[in-house]
Amino acid sequence: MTLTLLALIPLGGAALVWVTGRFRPATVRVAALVVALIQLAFTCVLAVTVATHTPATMTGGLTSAASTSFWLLRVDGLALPLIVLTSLLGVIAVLASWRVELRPGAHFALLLGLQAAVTLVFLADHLVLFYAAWEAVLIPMFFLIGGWGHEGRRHAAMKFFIYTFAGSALMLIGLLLVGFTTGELRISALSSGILDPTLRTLVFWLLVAGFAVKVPIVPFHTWLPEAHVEAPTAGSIMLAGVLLKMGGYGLLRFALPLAPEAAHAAAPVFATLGIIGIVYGAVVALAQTDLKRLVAYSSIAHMGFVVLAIATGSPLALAAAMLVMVAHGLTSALLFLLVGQLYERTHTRSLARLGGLLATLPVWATIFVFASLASLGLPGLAGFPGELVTFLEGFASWGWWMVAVALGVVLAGAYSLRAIREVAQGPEKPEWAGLRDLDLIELAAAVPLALLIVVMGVWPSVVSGVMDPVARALSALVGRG
Amino acid sequence: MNTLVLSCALVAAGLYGVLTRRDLVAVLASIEVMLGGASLLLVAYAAPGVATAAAGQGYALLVLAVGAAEAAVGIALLVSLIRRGRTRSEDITEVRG
Amino acid sequence: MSVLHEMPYLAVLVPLALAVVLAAGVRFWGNAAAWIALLGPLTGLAVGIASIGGGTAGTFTWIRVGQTVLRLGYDANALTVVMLLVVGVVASCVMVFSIGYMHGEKGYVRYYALLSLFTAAMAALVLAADLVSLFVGWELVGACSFLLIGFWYAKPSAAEAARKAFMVTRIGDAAMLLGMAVLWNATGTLELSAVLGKAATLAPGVATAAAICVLLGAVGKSAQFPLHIWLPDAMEGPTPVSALIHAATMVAAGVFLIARVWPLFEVAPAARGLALTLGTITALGAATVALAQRDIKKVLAWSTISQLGFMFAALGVGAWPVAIFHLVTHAAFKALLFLSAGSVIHGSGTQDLAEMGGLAKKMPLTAACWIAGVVSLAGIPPAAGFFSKDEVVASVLHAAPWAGVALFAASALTAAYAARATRLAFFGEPRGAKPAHESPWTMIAPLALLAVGALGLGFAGAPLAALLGHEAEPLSVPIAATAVSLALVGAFLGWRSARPEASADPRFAALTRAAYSGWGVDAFADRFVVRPATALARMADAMGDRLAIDGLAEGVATMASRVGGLLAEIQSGDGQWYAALMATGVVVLAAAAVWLVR
Amino acid sequence: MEQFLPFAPAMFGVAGAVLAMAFDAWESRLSALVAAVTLLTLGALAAGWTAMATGLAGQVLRSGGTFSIAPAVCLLLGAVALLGCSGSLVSDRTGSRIVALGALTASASALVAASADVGMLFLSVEMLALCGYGLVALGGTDRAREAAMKWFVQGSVATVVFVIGTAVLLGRTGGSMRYDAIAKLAATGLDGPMAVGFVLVLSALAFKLGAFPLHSWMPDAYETAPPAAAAIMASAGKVGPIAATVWLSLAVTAAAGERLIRVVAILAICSIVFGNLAALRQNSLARMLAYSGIAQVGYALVGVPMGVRSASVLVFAVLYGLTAAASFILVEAIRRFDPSWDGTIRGLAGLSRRSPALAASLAAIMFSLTGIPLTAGFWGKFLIFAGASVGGYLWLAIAGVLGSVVSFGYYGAAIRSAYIDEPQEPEIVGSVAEEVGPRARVAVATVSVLAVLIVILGTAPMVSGLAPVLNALLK
Amino acid sequence: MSVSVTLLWWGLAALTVAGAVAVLLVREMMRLMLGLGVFLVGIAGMYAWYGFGLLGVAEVFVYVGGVLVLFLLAITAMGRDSESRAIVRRFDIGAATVSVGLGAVLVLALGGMLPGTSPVAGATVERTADALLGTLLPQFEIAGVVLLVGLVAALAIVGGGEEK
Repeated sequence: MTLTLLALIPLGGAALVWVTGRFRPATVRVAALVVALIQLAFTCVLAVTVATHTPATMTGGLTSAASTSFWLLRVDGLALPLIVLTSLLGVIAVLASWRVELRPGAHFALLLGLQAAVTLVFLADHLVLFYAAWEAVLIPMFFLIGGWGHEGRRHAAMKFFIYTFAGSALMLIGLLLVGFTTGELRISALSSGILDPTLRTLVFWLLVAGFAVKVPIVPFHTWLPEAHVEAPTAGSIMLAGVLLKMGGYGLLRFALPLAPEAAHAAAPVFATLGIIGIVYGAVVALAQTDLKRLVAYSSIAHMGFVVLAIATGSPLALAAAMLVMVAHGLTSALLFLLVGQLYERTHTRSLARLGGLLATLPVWATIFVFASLASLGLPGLAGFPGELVTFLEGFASWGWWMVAVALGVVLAGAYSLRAIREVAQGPEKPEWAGLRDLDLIELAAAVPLALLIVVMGVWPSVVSGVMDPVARALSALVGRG
Repeated sequence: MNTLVLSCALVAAGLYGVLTRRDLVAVLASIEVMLGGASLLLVAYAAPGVATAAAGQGYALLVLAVGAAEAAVGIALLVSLIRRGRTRSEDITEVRG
Repeated sequence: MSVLHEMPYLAVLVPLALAVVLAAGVRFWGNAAAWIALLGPLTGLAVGIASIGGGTAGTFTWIRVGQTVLRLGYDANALTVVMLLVVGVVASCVMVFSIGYMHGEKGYVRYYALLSLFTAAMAALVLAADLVSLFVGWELVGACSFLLIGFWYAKPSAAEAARKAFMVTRIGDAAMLLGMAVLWNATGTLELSAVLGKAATLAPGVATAAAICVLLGAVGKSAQFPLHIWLPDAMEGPTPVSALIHAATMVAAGVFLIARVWPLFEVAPAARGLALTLGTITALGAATVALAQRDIKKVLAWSTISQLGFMFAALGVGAWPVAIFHLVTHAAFKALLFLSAGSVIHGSGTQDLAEMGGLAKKMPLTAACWIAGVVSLAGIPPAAGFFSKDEVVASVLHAAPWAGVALFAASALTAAYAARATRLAFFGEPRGAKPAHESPWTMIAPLALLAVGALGLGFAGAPLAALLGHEAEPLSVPIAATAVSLALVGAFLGWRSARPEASADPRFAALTRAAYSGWGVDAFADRFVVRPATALARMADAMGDRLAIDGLAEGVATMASRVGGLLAEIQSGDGQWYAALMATGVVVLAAAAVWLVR
Repeated sequence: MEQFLPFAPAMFGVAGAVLAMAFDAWESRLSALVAAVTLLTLGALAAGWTAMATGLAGQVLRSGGTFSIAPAVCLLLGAVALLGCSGSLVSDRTGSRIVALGALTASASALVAASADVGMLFLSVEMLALCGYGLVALGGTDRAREAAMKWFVQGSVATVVFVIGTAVLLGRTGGSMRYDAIAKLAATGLDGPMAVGFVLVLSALAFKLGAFPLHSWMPDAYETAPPAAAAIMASAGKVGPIAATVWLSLAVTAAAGERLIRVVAILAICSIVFGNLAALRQNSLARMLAYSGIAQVGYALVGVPMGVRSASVLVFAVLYGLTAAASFILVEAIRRFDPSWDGTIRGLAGLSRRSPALAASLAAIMFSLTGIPLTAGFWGKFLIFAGASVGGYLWLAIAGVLGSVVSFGYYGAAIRSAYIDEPQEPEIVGSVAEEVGPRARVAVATVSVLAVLIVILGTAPMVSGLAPVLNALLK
Repeated sequence: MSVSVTLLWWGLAALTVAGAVAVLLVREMMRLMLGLGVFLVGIAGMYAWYGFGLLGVAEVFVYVGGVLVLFLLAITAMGRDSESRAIVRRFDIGAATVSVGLGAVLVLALGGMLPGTSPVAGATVERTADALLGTLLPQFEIAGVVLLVGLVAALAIVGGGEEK
């Protein structure tokens, strides 16, 4: 019941908000905020309950023995951090779109609907439910990009939908093969032995097709920058913050357990792609002239760490994958939030036109510098633990290839510092004189993220601890435990 | 064998007419040729066995009836086109793409 | 006191807390900020004193998955104590000095917040009992240096310098990450006690690799050739910052690091050799460059690089206690020199030697302190610099004569540029545009304190060595004599060759220009690293991402709709063609059927 | 007597048509409409009742169990389509004739679905065809008559093909052409003539379905026919032939036809590729829907070779029929709502602001046609592809899902126009919509109800599960 | 089987083929209709030859007496502009290939299943009537419905032609 509520609160909230939007447009955002906060509080309570309980899992939904329902839910160390992240970013997204004038009812309803769908992806314990939620995520995102996006939104919305749909369509075939050859549709019951050995490699790659696009793994990433640049702020926050995590989650939840030996065999490929992603993403980010595009490519680089960690597959590395995912969820969300707030004021994201904002918008720029430093993996901030551990563990498996990753680390510094240099530092520009600095609502959105980034950096075990048992079990499967 | 060849030939010939004649009237006529050939085959197959013969004739009658109905509809269409002065197949190539 | 002894990490937490407090009230504290911030280094100092003769160590669990654990640990051992004292003293002096120097600056509180943060990070670095927390401190001091160099963010040159400093050091940091990975892979832990304990048992290849990676990290941080290019630019920051970060503490962290992990280098001769070579090259090369500088801070910056070179050379021959000794004395006299320079700049409003001159009359106290520093730098007895540098040269000469000779030359050059700068700044005719004035007591007092250190610390050599568990080599008279005489000669030449006008001696114009530009290392890096990288990035974006990868994705879509258009052409509107099409279909299907059941 | 029970449902429909014609004589279209709708609904109920009372098995028409579902659905869809388009059916002069032929189409399709005998199949398919020609011609325009004529020519060729097939099967089975007789014969092994006979009949069905390359009539017909007619032909008119294809294929291939059935796979892949790609470039909404219909038929055929699993095809057919009917009623509704609409997809721009209800229904329908979860369309494709991927036709399943991906290129384009695009000219429509409003009301209401139904059908199984169908698939 | 019967078959075959060829090639509509009539008669003869007298008679009545008349009406409605335009022939070869292909495939496929070569007295009127009112009764009824539909459709088409 609890878990069902977890999925239904934002859903019901969406309906409520939409109705409110028809009659009292002014109060919509408040309603949305209230719903999101309730969800967050509820999630936190749940998280504490589950995390302190051993084993750290909880099942829910219509689980009566006789029922043939697809509505089976389950939370474990793998899903929990991501669910919390989702609820958190849900609140942030609502705050980020506080000033949406255009059809606010629909906008907030879509946001909450998106949140519900993503939460359900992480909650689902039934293949069909999982896939349904997975695709359902596309719908609100499609409308968010298309309805509230920027100039190129027509194309971006379609591209986002079709590109990711292409991946998940193949994934569907993989899931169908799993479900209908084994006759087992409960995700938690999908153990490594269950799938016919002759099918495993095929299924593995079919599933990976879906996840690789979502992560995204280079070279299946080109939908991301476009979607990000065109999406409204809240959309970008959810997209970078949680949607990309669905890919990593899928790899850990399905690809590894179902076809361990295939995963083991494919590990070098993934490591290579991960490393390529780290370096390539950073290199391309370095060349961007659009601030939002730059952040988007930095996301690609960071998700490269996730892929690399998963390929490494040791318990610590898998925990690191989760650390990087959560950390990136916080950091990129903060960065996109800031970029959005900046765009509201300057109506440009061009690095060439920005500059000197430390003088113009001191508070904003300070937080921006902080976020950029976090994004380059500064120790003491969220990015560091996961990337460090990935690095350490990766060396054990991939040896001196990690030199390339080290290069990526340097380049991460390069693009982050470039962003700081072009945006925050430099002489104050008369063009931007007299812009108003962040107000309370905007601070309320940014500051919690900043604080959490510090917390994650200092006390990563809050996440890795929850992940611990799952990580050990998984890496035992892929034979690196 | 002969009948088989004959009816198949008739069908083929009718088809050729349908595909090549320009006057819609001729096209419809060619259709009748095809249909005739086909029902001839039906009859020829049904004829031998005493049991099948009756059923065959029955079916043939039904086919005949249906064919007539079709012909009626076809000619109705034809007339409705002729009224608009479109009597040849190249007059009706408007709907495309 | 016992609290400080039991909880040395207070040296980190207190300044950190202060930094947060200051940052929180950035609009509110005003001039009180300095005194609040001062508590930080003083705590560090207190912890250092409290931990003399054995401090406490401990760990916190950071990440635990299964059996594998990453711990954050602290350990107030002798070396740490020394560094804590250095950091505490210098930081306190700088903070006090800044009261006057930064007075009325926009961002006064921010300045002190960053200084406190730096103090905390530095303390964390030196207190670290494992490579993780060491690296944390290591990166954070780098970040603070970035933020402080870019303190005047509106100034493009400052912003560029800050970025450059962070980027160049980050190259070293990446290498250091690799070293950590190697060690983690080889020993399964990053706790220094354990790692160093196992150091002897490491495969030579592994040990060398790890040592070299760590060394590269140190090279980046301590501005050794070829990663030294960031330090001169870093002078864009406020002068007190240069004194604290870019002379006394952070740049010395490399030396500290190598000394801290010495057992590793013990088993990695190749790494030692590399350290010696780089150190020597740097010591000599930087000294020549310093000779040609016109900006007083640049002179000091290159001098710092050169002196750090001395330390690396000492490390290279295994004399790490000596290196630490020189680190301490250098911290004293170089901080002194920087602060004096700061005072000069404050007083005369310029930092171009060509526009100074004759300041000794206007700013006698500053001049006195400066001269004390210069004497110590040049290695004239009985100043502190003499003893430490003598020990360095002696030990190097003993192990690697060629390097020793080079260092002799370097020390001579040191004396030369010191003398030159002194003459240009304080003697001869006043060339300054506006009248200079002496600085307030808040600036002079720290100078005095440091001057005492610069002159007197020479006698701290023996106790220091004892503290570090070694015995200091006795002063070898011949070497000392050679060094001193060389220094005097150098000083004399430097004094004579000092010419105020911008253009150097025409006979050596080209040479001077080359030296002035740091022998073109910077230009080289720019042409062969920075620009290619940028070009590559642009190409990867344009050709790779937009054209190739995205082009492929988009191309598939366009192709599909093109083909769709062609297929729609099939619907030509000719009914007979449709009939033909379908008849063909029937024929094909029938044929297929016959074939399938054949 | 009991053998005539299976007729009852269809006969209700025919009676409705007759009544409609009668009322037409008195120019009272409303009563004609009401009569037809009522009787079709009654027919559907009757079919449902025969489904309840299993075991009622006529000689040549079957009823009971799944055999009654399809006919019921045909009749019901017919009723819904007529109801949805009642606006124009009542106002236009030819309304009652459309009603009559529509009711006949539904009945014919019901007979097609219920046929258990090739001869009966032949007759009902011809009936369906004749209705179609009439309905298209009722578009009243030159384009409509032209399309009808072309369709008639192709249809006659199909008839001939069917007759030849019948002849062969008759000769083979000796008198009786009932499916069970054919199955008995097929069990003894398929030879060339038998195969050809089957394939010829199959081709005739494929022509009714509009599978590539026997599809050419569909775009013309759907585009030029009155929306009501298109709605019926695309929904009711498809469900019957799909069901018939399943039954016939089962009869022929259940025993020995695994290889032979690959001809269906060929048809399926061709239709999927052609339909999806050709639809990408369409401007007219109706024509786009027609092309996409070719692809949808392809998906349905993917399920046919699954033998016992092909029950999932019926589920697909029903859900698709529902969505297709909704989509063409939507076309009608938009026409009613905004007479200035030129029928193009681009012309939908700004619909979301002019009529949120219509736009939302459009989104639901298009997502359902794409097969996105939470809509009815998903379950159909889900079951089909599940069956195919485990039934040894993995490549077909993959082709199918990729086809669905492509299909969003045009379905999504419609949604995009309705929600994202800005209308070219400033909307004067507001006022027009006011006075058109009342006439559009029924259509809009019907579409909205159908859209809601689509979503409910899409979401409910998440909770209820699909136990029966899944068990069929999992075994 | 006697020679005369065989000759009769060949005669009828010649008749139908002649008619078919006329339908294919003749330009002038009236002559074409004549050809069609000949063809239909020939077919009817074939039915009779196979002993399906009833069928033959029906064929003559329905087609020659009904359909053909409709054709003639249509032609008269059409006027005489038909052969004024030159006959352009497109994709003859293609059409020929398809047609021949269809015929060939059928012949080859059905080669193993030869139709009867001689008339039998099986299909007497009584038997046929029994069949139609017995096993084929449902079909018989539906055929009636089909005719009704044809009527309605024709009405709809012709009547619906006016507006717009």
